[in-house]
Amino acid sequence: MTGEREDMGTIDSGDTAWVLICGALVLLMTPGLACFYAGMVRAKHVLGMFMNNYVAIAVVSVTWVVIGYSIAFDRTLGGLTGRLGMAGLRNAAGGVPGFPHLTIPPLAFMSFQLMFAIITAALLSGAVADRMRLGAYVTFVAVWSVVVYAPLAHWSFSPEGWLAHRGLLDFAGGTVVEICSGASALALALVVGPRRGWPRELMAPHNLPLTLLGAGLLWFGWLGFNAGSALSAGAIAAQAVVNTHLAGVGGLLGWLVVERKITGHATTLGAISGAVAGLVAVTPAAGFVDTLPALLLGAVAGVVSLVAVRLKFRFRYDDSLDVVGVHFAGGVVGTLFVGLFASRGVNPGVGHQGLLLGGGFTQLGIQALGVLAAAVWSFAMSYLIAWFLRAVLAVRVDPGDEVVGLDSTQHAEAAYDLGSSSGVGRFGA
Amino acid sequence: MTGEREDMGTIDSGDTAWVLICGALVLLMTPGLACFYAGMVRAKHVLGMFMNNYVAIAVVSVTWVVIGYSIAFDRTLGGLTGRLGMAGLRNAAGGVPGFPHLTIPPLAFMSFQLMFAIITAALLSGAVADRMRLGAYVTFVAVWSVVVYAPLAHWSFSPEGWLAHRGLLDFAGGTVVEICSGASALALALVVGPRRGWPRELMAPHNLPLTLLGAGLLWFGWLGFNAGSALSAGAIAAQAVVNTHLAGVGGLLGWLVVERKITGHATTLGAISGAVAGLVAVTPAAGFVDTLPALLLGAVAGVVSLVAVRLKFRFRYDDSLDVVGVHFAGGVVGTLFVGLFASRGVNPGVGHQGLLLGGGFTQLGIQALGVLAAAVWSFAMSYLIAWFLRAVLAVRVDPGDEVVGLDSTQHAEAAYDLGSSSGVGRFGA
Amino acid sequence: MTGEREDMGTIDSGDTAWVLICGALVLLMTPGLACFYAGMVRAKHVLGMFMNNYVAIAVVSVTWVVIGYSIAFDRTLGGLTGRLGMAGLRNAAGGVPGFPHLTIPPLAFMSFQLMFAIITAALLSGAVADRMRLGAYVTFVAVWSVVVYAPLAHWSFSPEGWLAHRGLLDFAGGTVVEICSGASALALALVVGPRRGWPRELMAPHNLPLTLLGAGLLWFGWLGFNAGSALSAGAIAAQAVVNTHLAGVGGLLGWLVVERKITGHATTLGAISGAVAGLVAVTPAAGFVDTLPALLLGAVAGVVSLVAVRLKFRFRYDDSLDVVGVHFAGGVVGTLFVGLFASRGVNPGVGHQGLLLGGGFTQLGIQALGVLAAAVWSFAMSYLIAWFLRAVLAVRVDPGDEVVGLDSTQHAEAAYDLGSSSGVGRFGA
Amino acid sequence: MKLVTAVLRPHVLDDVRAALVAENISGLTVGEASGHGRQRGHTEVYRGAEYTIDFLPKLRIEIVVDDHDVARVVDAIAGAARTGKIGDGKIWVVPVDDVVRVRTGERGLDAV
Amino acid sequence: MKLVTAVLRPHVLDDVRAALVAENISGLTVGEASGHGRQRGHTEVYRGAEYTIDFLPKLRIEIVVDDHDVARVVDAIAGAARTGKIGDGKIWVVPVDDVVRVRTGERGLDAV
Amino acid sequence: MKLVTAVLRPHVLDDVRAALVAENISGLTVGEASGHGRQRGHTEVYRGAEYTIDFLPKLRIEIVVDDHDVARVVDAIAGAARTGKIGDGKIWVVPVDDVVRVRTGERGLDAV
Ligand SMILES: Nc1ncnc2c1ncn2[C@@H]1O[C@H](COP(=O)(O)OP(=O)(O)O)[C@@H](O)[C@H]1O
Ligand SMILES: Nc1ncnc2c1ncn2[C@@H]1O[C@H](COP(=O)(O)OP(=O)(O)O)[C@@H](O)[C@H]1O
Ligand SMILES: Nc1ncnc2c1ncn2[C@@H]1O[C@H](COP(=O)(O)OP(=O)(O)O)[C@@H](O)[C@H]1O
Repeated sequence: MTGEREDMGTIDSGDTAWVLICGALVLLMTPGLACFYAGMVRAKHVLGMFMNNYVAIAVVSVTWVVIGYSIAFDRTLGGLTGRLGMAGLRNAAGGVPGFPHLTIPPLAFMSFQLMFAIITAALLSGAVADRMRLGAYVTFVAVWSVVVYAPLAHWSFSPEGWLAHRGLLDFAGGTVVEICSGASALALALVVGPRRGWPRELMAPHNLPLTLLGAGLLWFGWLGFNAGSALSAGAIAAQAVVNTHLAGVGGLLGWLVVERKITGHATTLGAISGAVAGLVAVTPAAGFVDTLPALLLGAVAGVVSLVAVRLKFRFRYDDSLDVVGVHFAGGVVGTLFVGLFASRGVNPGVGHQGLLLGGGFTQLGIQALGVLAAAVWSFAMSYLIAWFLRAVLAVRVDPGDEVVGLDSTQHAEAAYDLGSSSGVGRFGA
Repeated sequence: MTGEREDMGTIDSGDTAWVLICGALVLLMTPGLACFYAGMVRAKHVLGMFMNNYVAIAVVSVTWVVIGYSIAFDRTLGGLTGRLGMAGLRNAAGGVPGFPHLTIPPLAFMSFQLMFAIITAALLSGAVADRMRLGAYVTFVAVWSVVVYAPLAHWSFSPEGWLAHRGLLDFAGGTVVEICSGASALALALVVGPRRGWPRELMAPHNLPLTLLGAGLLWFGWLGFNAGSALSAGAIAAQAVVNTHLAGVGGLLGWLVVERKITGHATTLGAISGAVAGLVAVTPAAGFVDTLPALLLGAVAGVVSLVAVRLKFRFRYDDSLDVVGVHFAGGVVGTLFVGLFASRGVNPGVGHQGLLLGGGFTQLGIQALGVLAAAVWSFAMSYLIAWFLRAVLAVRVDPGDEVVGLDSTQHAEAAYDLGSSSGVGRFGA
Repeated sequence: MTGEREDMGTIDSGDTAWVLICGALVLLMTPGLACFYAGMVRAKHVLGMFMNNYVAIAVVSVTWVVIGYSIAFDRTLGGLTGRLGMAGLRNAAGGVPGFPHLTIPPLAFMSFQLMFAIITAALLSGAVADRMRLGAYVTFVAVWSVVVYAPLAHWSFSPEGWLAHRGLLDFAGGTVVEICSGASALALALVVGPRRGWPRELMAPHNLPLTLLGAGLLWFGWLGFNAGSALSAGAIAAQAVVNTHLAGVGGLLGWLVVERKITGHATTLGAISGAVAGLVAVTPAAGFVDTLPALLLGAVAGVVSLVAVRLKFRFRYDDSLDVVGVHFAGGVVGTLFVGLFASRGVNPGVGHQGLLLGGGFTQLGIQALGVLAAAVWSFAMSYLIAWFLRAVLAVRVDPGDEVVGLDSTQHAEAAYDLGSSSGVGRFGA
Repeated sequence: MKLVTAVLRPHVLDDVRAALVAENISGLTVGEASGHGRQRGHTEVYRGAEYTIDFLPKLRIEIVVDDHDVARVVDAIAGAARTGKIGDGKIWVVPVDDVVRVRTGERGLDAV
Repeated sequence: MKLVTAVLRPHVLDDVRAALVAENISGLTVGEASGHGRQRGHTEVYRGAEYTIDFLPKLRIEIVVDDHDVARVVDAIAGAARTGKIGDGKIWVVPVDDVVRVRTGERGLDAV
Repeated sequence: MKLVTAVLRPHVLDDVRAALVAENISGLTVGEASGHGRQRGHTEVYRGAEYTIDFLPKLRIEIVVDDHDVARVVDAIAGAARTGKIGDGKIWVVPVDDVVRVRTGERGLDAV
């Protein structure tokens, strides 16, 4: 402990506290996602899912520090990629190109952004649950984080990137996180192929309380994810908190209402799926739109996702835990929505008012370009990488192991051993 | 991302960071409560409990934004209710009437308060576990949040409300949150009626680890709940953190010691029930009393709650998860306690020193008035609403469904499907 | 609520917000640890483990407030112990001796430090899982927190303590928390003796998802644990966040890679055990070393721990959940590592550059002294206390109770009652 | 001696036990099971996809009884477990050659 | 009547049920079990310590059938459950004195 | 052939298996069960309310054996499972008509 506060000129302690704690919240999202996902798989594949999430934390942290951060945030090379001057975090403490007025230590920014890269990678595991080899997944994620994610982060998040430069408004990663994870997940799921028995067999969640708890942690973390992206603790952060929360609310309600109409039942998995869809959709919008539009956005995203998750049955790709249906669909909806409702009143950083606020089609056009660029780039590159991997190594576990379960065959563990102290042995009053 | 910090005059970034993160902590309390409660019900009703908590987040967020916030915090109408000038959050970003020296964005205040409204509503679900229809619960909560909660919040939390105006000291909601939830829960439980088989049948918790984890999240969130109510990050917030924690500690010890004396066993459910009782009791007191009184308050509340939860068996109301015994009892104890130990040394906002600090009976009288007003108002109004609902729609699920379980009959889901990978199949060494 | 921000001269709201929220994160680590540990024991001892963790929160909070804090942080008596001038927190709000430039309320410091004392005590429960009597554990922890922990905290954490005074660099508790818990755990495990049936019987974790979730909460909390120790929200805190995270990453990877080489399997318990080992090791180093050394440190600690946890089988002490192998080993590695890589560039508070940064052996020598002092003190004193307790009261539960399980025999509860809604009854598609 | 095995709805256990106690039968062993028969399963919905659960939770009770108690025991169980709705379950009776009480080594009727 | 009990691999349930339906048998009771035999268990690793799990997860199916259905039922189960690898399991047949349908009180063949 | 069913305390499994291996019996099937008998249950306390748990956790072991092995098997189990305290459990023996090894289709004694 030092007991003294260092003075770094422009560093604001409140902003720093805010971004640091928001970074911690985003870190927590990955264990939260692990619970969310692991609860949805069958009891024999639980640890496989946890493993994919925890190794994503590790692998992406390394690639980000070694090179990803530099690609994403060093000075630009034609708007397409950052240079390699901050590889290994060289010079990273000195400042962030394009952010001259940063009031937080550059390392706080670096680690906040690292947490984004981690969760985006971890999301992919949902699409290939219960069948992908750990080695293949790790290799994919390592390459993908450098080749796919980091450049896209440069485009949208670095003020010098070509999309940001054209005026793309992506507050916390509608393109970089949501569309990217969704499109990459689709590519990966296509290359890896469906789970044995899908879609004939019942593959019901094995532990919904775990999933529901995970959703709670995600919601909590998402407040930091979006509002931390203000990079300061002020009115924009407050607006982002409100918008984020309300979009989650809208998504929850949107999904539930429609689900009940269609199936006659309101399910808890539906409720939180809708909430997550709303949170996804508000990610690009949180600091740019007003309160009620955020609520509306959430509701729209909830309904769209409910429809989108059904597409896998029609088009026969086994996106096991609906990364495409939730993150791709939600990301597209949210990114476009900014073009409708972006408001200079909310955020002076908005270049053109949204279409419905009288700003014309300019911003919507830019947003559509961002959607397209992110989707095509992420899908095509991920497909390529996955396809290449499948050509050179086994991407799936042995079919027999898939039947027995990843936990015992791949990880030599069992998720549960509730023994005779659970259930049986407890009859009576 | 903006990368620049907006300058809003009196906004303090440290205070803003504090209140925003505290708001996030309070949000997390509701999923925490869901775990806490869901672990206590039987395995067939788990998702029903989660559902009630998650929809409470959604429903109350909507009513709060639409009208509740305005009722609670707009300029007063005779001290009884706020006006409707901030309905739909119109003008809400401009300031909060009665808080001229606010150093945080008004939206941060609004959303911090929203989280309070949510958790108070979610608490009610514990009283009607395992039997109330989702539709009826949603309707009740929606109406209640506007008609019962918001006015009471005005009375106690808005400096213009009649209780606050008379000098009621309620730091973070002893009346608004605890007494209100407890009294409303009692009314609701009376109208809805007991669970089938209660109290004859064993209705043991199905998953205490989930409950214990939930308690941990509650404790964590409560630090934000109480200390965030300082609305700034300074000495009062620090005192509130210390007091909150120590009251939890006192409650845990108080319950355990007495429980062990009575039953011969110290139980984990008892430990955390006591802790929660202590946290409840310190809610009105956290920023007004000194450290050791807070510890004492917790211990008293722990013991009082232990006794109070047994009352339901005597008076035959099925307050299933003890909202009355913990929140009502704890809220009353804590609110009165402020009248004994309120200290101007701790908080210059204290008008009259507590009785035991030589301030005479003035403050205690005001506190008793607050208790009475909150209890009567919450109980009577909630009873009325619930009674009216029972008259016009079904408030309980079909009795057969209650036997089979809410999860499969209402939500078409199963909480667990641990299949053959748990327990069985794992004998041997 | 007060709505106004108190002005306390040197108090910085951003620093205060940071330390308060970090304190909350550290508090959350104990429930996180409870999950982490409880998932690892067998299904019949789950609540016993939770109980030990939650009572540690309560007991240590009381001893800390009553006397521990004063011993640790009041003005020194010859560098060996603090005086008793702040017993019962008298004068505690006035300042912290040795920290003249503190920019946070002293109570914030006090409670941040309290959370450290709690988690250190809670860690001990892992060494004596499934067999120690609650009463004996409570007594031990109470005495130990005053007699062992508080003086050691004075030595290393108070600038007036003899180790700190000699220049020991222990950013967040490599000696005070990690070595102390590890060495004390070893002493306790030796005195209490092994679990019945150990090591012959399979004692596999009963709920790894719970353990994995707990690890996620620990990781999250650790960011606050280490970076909060900067006591301000600035560049050092940011560096500590980055270092902490990367050391966790390094530990995860280090363990996994070696484990896979040895056993042929990469396990999830291995992954998070490695991560925790890395987090342990970086605890003394987080604010003193640069980024890449932190990553390296984590990897080293992961591998060392993997080896160290096997020692118990060779030396036949039943350190049930590997407190020694993870915390002692990691703490030693990390504390020494500071002597190699401490950097004045990272933290001006560093007296001597580390050996590998050209600073010679001075710092390494001081660190080694710190390791030795902490290890010997903690082990010897804990052994003494435990030995004395064993002489005067029963430290173990009845052997029959150990077979049946702590949950039903000691706590009169059952962790799970999943009844017929789990697994069975869910065949079919 | 006979072994009476009954597959019943989960929630009747208390009533069945009471009925058996009334017949002076106190020893029994219970386990969980899933049953398939004429009773229809239920539907579950996960993210809009509906699944039919064909197997329903049942209890499986085993009681070893003396030959001339069989009728009474079977009637007691059936009486207590009957709801009259499809899915009440089955009881079957199997001949037993011998029974041992582990604690004492007693055999036959003494062991029950 | 006979009671056919089969201890099988967990994942064959769907196939076995289909095979039984083809034989017009729809009633059955299933439970979880653990089996030990010639099939080798697997190894688990916890913090570097390796443990051998000797028991493997199995399903246990019970069907009460008419005497002259026994052969068909046994063959149907065995056919559907066979993988040819060690560990496929066993089927055994036990005589049944009587069967009762709880719902109606019907006895014997009518109750099946 | 006979089916030997034993309902025992959970923690004796290892010893019972060892005893059976000593008798050259390696195949067996185990499941979880709850037992009610003379052994008294325990009390649980939830927020001050006390509940009596009447059923105790037991293991249920099934072994199909050749007729002339029955006595040895029963003795081996009883010997290994005996603690002498109330609640040790029961063993019963039922006649078996036929046994099939699913993997090979072998019948009778060869299938065991
Ligand atoms: N032939 C059978 N053999 C074994 N168990 C059976 C058989 N038929 C039914 N069962 C069991 O009895 C339960 C109830 O049977 P079902 O046909 O649904 O209703 P009911 O007994 O009222 O006619 C089933 O769920 C199953 O567990
Ligand atoms: N004598 C027996 N009595 C009861 N169950 C048995 C017996 N022998 C084997 N089993 C059951 O059958 C399963 C398969 O037996 P195993 O010897 O592994 O393979 P296989 O049946 O292919 O020869 C075992 O796991 C066990 O559940
Ligand atoms: N008549 C019976 N039929 C089936 N199982 C029985 C019967 N009597 C006892 N059991 C089983 O045996 C177990 C032990 O019986 P109990 O009477 O408690 O002790 P003991 O066998 O030592 O006399 C019971 O828990 C129950 O599972």
